[in-house]
Amino acid sequence: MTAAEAPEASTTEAEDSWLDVDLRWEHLKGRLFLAGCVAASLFGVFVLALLIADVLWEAILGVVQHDVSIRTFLTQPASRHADQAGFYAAIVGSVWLMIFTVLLSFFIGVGTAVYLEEFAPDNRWTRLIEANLANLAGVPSIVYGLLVLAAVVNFTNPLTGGRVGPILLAGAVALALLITPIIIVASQEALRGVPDGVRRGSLATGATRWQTVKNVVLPAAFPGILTGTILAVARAIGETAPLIMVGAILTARRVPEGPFDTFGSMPTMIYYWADRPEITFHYLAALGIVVLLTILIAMNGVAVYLRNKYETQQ
Amino acid sequence: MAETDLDIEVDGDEGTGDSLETASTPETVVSTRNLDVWYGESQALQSISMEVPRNQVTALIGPSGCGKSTFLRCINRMNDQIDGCRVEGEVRFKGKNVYDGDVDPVALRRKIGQVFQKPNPFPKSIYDNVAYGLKIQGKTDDLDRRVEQALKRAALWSEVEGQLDSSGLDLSGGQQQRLCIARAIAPDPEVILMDEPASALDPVATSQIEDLIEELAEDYTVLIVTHNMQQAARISDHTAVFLTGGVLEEYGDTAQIFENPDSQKVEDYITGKFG
Amino acid sequence: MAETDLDIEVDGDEGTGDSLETASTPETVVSTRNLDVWYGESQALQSISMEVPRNQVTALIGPSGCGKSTFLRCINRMNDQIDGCRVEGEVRFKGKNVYDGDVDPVALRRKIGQVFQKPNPFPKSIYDNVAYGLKIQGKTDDLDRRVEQALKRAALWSEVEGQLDSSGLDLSGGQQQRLCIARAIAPDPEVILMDEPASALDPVATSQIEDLIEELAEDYTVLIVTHNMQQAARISDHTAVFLTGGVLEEYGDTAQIFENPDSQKVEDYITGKFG
Amino acid sequence: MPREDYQQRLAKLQRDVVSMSDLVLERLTMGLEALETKDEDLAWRVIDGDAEVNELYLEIEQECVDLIALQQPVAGDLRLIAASFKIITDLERIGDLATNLGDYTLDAQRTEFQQVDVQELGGFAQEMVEDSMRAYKDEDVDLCYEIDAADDVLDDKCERLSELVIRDLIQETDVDSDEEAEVMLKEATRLLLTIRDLERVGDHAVNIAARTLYMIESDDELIW
Amino acid sequence: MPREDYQQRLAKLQRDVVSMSDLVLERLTMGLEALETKDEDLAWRVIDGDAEVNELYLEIEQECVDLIALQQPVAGDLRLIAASFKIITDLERIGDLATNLGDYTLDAQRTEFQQVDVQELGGFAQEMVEDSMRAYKDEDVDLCYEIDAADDVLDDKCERLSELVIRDLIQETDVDSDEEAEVMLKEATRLLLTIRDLERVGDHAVNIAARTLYMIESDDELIW
Amino acid sequence: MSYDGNPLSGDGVAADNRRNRRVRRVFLACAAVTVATTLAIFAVLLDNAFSFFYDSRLHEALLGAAVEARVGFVEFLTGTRWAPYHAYPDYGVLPLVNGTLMITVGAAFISIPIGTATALYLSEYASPRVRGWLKPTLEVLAGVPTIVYGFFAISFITPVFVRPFFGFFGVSVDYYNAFAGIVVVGIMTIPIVASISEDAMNAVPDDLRNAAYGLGATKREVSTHVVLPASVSGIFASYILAVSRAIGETMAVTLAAGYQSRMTANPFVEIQTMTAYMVQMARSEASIGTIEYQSLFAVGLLLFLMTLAMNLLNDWMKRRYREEYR
Ligand SMILES: Nc1ncnc2c1ncn2[C@@H]1O[C@H](COP(=O)(O)OP(=O)(O)OP(=O)(O)O)[C@@H](O)[C@H]1O
Ligand SMILES: Nc1ncnc2c1ncn2[C@@H]1O[C@H](COP(=O)(O)OP(=O)(O)OP(=O)(O)O)[C@@H](O)[C@H]1O
Ligand SMILES: [Mg+2]
Ligand SMILES: [Mg+2]
Ligand SMILES: O=P([O-])([O-])[O-]
Repeated sequence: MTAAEAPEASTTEAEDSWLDVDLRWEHLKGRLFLAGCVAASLFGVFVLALLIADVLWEAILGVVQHDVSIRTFLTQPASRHADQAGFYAAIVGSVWLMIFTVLLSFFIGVGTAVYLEEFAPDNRWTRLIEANLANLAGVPSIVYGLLVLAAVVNFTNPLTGGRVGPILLAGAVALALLITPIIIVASQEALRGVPDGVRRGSLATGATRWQTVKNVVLPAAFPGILTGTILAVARAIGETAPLIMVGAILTARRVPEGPFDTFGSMPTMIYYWADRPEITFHYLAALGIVVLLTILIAMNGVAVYLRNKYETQQ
Repeated sequence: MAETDLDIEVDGDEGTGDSLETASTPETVVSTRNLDVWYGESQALQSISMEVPRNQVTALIGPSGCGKSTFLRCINRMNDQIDGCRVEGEVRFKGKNVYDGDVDPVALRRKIGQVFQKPNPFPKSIYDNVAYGLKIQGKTDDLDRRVEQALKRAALWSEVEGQLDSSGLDLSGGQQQRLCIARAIAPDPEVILMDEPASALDPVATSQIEDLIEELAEDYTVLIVTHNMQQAARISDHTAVFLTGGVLEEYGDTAQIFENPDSQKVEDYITGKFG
Repeated sequence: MAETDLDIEVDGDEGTGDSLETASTPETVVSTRNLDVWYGESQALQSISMEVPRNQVTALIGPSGCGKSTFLRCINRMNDQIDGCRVEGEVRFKGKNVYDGDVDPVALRRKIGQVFQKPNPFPKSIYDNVAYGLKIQGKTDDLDRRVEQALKRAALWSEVEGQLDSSGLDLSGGQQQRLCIARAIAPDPEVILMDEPASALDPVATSQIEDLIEELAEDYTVLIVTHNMQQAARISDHTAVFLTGGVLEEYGDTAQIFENPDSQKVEDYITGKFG
Repeated sequence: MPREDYQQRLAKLQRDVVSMSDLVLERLTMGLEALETKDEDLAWRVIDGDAEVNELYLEIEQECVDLIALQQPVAGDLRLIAASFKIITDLERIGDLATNLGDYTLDAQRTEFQQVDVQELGGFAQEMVEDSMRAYKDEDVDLCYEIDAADDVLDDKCERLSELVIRDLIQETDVDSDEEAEVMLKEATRLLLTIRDLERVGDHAVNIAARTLYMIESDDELIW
Repeated sequence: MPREDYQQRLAKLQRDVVSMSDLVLERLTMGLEALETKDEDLAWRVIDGDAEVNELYLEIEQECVDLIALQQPVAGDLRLIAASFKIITDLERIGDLATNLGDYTLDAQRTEFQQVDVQELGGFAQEMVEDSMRAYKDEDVDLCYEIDAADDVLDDKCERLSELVIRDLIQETDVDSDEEAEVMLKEATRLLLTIRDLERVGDHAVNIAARTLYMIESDDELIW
Repeated sequence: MSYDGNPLSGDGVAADNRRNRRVRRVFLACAAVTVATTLAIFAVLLDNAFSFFYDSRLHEALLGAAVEARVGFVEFLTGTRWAPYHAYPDYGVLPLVNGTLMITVGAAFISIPIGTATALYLSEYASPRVRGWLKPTLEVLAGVPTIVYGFFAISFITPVFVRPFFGFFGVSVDYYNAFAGIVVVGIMTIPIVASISEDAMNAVPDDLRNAAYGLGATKREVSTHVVLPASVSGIFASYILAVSRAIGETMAVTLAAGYQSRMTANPFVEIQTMTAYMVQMARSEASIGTIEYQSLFAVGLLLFLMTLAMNLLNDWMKRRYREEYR
């Protein structure tokens, strides 16, 4: 890149007039600019490494210095006493939540996406639904909690006077409401990824809309929809605020026995521990985070695997 | 074919529109009469009357935006998919106005196949691609034979014979387009509509498709839109020249259009003096 | 032009490669010698030796994937942008090998303009589009006049004169492409590379671009890749036929290539018997 | 192979040109025979047959124009079409010359100048046309040059025969009457025109050969 | 207007054909003058000038082929090129006929048959060619038909002149010597051939008119 | 030959069409659920917030219940003291808004420059290999639950970074402090800015870059003259989304910034955001219907309206950049 320095005495007359441009200053600016961009990019990586190191460090500290037993942690419910406290009930609570969340959100999410992408006429109502979706996706999670708190948890049967209360299903509803827009958007993306030509090809063959969707579009979009759903559920599993609003039991001392039981969950448990002044609980929180992150990474791994398989197929 | 080319009779009366009372002579499969099409407020086609003869290749040419694709989409009512598209006048398929209330567009499309600009195989196996229309339409007896038949007609059989299970997307562009043609002809339609079927292909694949179109005309009525005047000249028996504003300026025997068009505007268009 | 066409001397010696010792005769602007290009392990060009004469239109034709675009990108080193692309041999611009270590590709590209397949105006005003190259190259004196000059040369001035401030994206496809040509010629390069500059345009816009290219050849050396054999025939003075495998099969006077090519393969390719 | 239909049309064009030449040659043979045998019927058939040649000519010409307009031929294909386009003009002209022979048959008594062997001359010219068409059909370069050489021979022959006619005419100045003289003169005129026509047949054969050479090798040596 | 260069080349083609016709006509005039004045120099100039015509002929033909190969002409453009392609053949042939006149000048004494007005005939034929080229240049349909009609007049004239020559020949049977007779006969032959040649010039003019008509109206009425 | 009757109808087709219509209705119902959700949010928040101001739910009021003003609108929106548990409670929401804005603005100063630069690096400079690991890494950063960031703030940012660093300059830093909240929220919104901006930059056609390269532009010139301006609306959309996320962010700020509502511009003291207050309230034992409890909904409604405004703005921006290069 040192054209301007003209290393050898010019040999031919053509070379004299050849590319008489001085670009040293330009190239210097370019290098500084690049350095800035690289530093910025590495900042995120650096922080992530710090974060993981910190969590692991605290977890190890807990195990090594404060005799937190991993076994107790994984098999026991929470307890007032740090040395007996475990994460088991929280894990089970989260798994239950996950199952009900998926059941509640998947079909509605995919159905809405299919309606919007495949059936909806291009009119005001459709545009309204679309705009509404964009908005729902940006509603803070805590607001969903608030909604479920008022509409479900505090729902009082006018006849019996019985209140629904902070049950697991309410938590699942909050999470489902939270991730339905995410599933819809991901499914829409996947459906849009199916080339329009394919649809027209099917319609022109004399297929109805539904035949087209069922036989051609959905099979092609399914891996994408699945990936999106897994990522959405992974998001749900780490959500804390809506569950707190719904009234999850912060100290999960008991494994929930069904959808109508009260419940605790991993993130609320972690919050509780992290917010306690006692240092030991702090380490428990770190251990809980390790478990939570492990599960999340596993789910992301599955999603990435699916996506890669899907992308190479296309 | 050369001989046929010399003998073709031009249907010289499509301009008048009056002789259409006795609409469908055995030779005419698709005919339109005073066809107007609007997109919202803007008119895309103006009073098109035209008769498409059976088992021949009819090419539609004209400058961009003159309504060629719109015309094609009217025939199998794919325009129904477009919001704000309004059709007036008649489009007759075998004598029946396809815009009559009792005509089901889905049924219509089972009689009129279509091939699109960009090859659009389904992300399924080659076999399933060709079998798709047959399955949808319930023609599932003798499926294997029909699939083979269609692939042979589309001049693709020899190239994919051993790999019917591999994905249609793994084929080259030209092969994909022939697969789409096989898919369109498998349920045995009577008319095949093609909207610039070779414009996304390289010259070699294009000339394979062109050959194929000429062969298809033995069994099917082919209507093809093309941007490429030379392509229309090469492969079609009849040519319809649309001009800007959605007007059918001239329709007739291809050789006549390219050697001695009646309309000066058409002459200017095909000799490139246009615009 | 007709007269010129009849008089053109074919540089008959580019095949031998030996006569290149005395590389830059005044007539040759760009020349390559034993140019090999690899993408990773696969070779895209094989030992191309060719001399591009000054102020003429040289067309590159050949089947898809034969390396036409690759060749073009070698000349202004746009291949540097592609990972895994490796170049061997010489590409000389005015006698200097552009792949020499002391050549700055940024500087090189200021001498060799380029126009792309799809019209790609910047999302800026028409004026800023044309002025962009001038600004980054520091040729900011007399900017208005230069911009006007470029637009006039690109046969666009009369159409955009009053609306230089409106966005370049508001123009039609053909106008956009002429805007891109104006942008390319504004900083006054010596060579203009065009990779299928009209393939995204309709016939009318295409023929305007073709006219423009013929006019540009009065001031610039134009190298144009085209899929459209007829286009090459229409507008070029010299034609290079690449064949699959990245081989330059024949290079010579356009009329000779299209009427009486030396190579049987070229004959087969241009008459469509290929493949 | 792509563009099959087009290739077939090109092949058919070449066949059509050859069959036109067959037709023309047949009429040339018939014309010569009519002259020889003074067969007026045959002469009329030759004359009437011209319509058929002309029709074929127009048809082939139309096909050439069609091919150019519709198929955008280049290189060898274009040279074939261009050659055919020109060759049929020559063939048509040869057909006209055959018609001339028919006309002469009708007008002439053909009693004088027995020593002038028009048949031999006709045979020679005819052979040249046959050769030229063979060269066209088989794309035979050598044959083209041979035909060019043969034309010199033909020209020689014609010149010698013309001289012979004139010498004959002079030697036989002792005519009985003005009428007889007139007949004889007309006869001589006709014979001279016949010779001239056959010479032209040879010229047209050379034209065909020249075109063929250009078609095959794009070598315009023989085209003047 | 798009394809400017192409349109210019078409216009130039038409101009070139017209200037070829000018050249040919000039040579025809010169040939006739040479015959009239027995100017051997002029005759030589006519004969040598054929090379120029042939060159122009080849050049225009090449341009036609170039245009077809490179520009894919259709419709009117194609008809113009096809017409030019054929017309130059006729012009070239007229050029050859002019050369013939030169040849006759060299061979002949042109002392006999003063009453046969070759000049008038030549002028008539020449005018036909001029008219045909005017029709081509101005795309004048009526003129084409006029030329066709004029050809009948020309043919008549030729027939009458031929008869005149023969009658003259018979009337002047009292020649002094064989040599003289031979000269006279040769003279007569040449004259007959001249008449024949001029008749052919007319035929070629009709060809040109026929082509022109086809070019303008794609009407093949006059093409036989 | 004439064609009698209608050749274009058939039983199979009719059945297919009926099924098509049924399925369509089911899917429409699904879509209706999403609309219902929004309506429900509005209804519930309004309904409950009404009782914060007027002592009875909106629907009860509409049904004729007595309406008695409890907290004035003006007091709520302009009051500078938020003390619901105090003996003399005050319901001025400004301290909470102040906390939220402090976090939001501060975080934007971190995430916008870093996120934009990262996006530029990813889309313009990074080789496929680097991109191949950098992008997923950033995605992980985005996927980390907020509670983990909260933990990170109190276990690392504050004790290891903020306190020693600013302590060195003599600044006293609370255990809970806004600065830690700003840092973690800034970090967690970097991926949002980076990823959406990068999408927008990738949407800029390569043709455009090549056009500039072809004119002899350097890489920096291409990035700053061509890519940035061309994707500007997408980039702004990412900023808005990041801000919106910061406003609604709950757990990280709750853990990092604390529970002490106050009007301050000092980032080193404990503050309370709107969301943190809501968490605090939900954890408290206040019973349904009390004014303290209903304040939850008043703050929630305000939060919702703020994010709604942001979302609408974002949606508008996004639409613009999606349309630019079709
Ligand atoms: N979906 C649509 N909505 C509104 N207007 C449309 C639509 N499709 C086409 N048009 C308009 O109708 C006219 C005809 O369009 P059409 O696509 O039929 O033209 P075309 O001849 O096929 O052009 P091209 O050669 O570019 O494909 C154009 O002016 C176009 O802008
Ligand atoms: N970026 C790339 N990476 C790897 N291989 C490439 C790349 N670009 C081109 N190739 C390969 O190099 C060969 C030549 O490609 P190139 O694009 O130069 O062909 P082309 O003649 O321009 O074709 P087309 O007419 O389709 O544009 C092809 O085999 C292609 O697959
Ligand atoms: Mg179209
Ligand atoms: Mg390319
Ligand atoms: O008209 P001719 O071919 O006999 O010169």
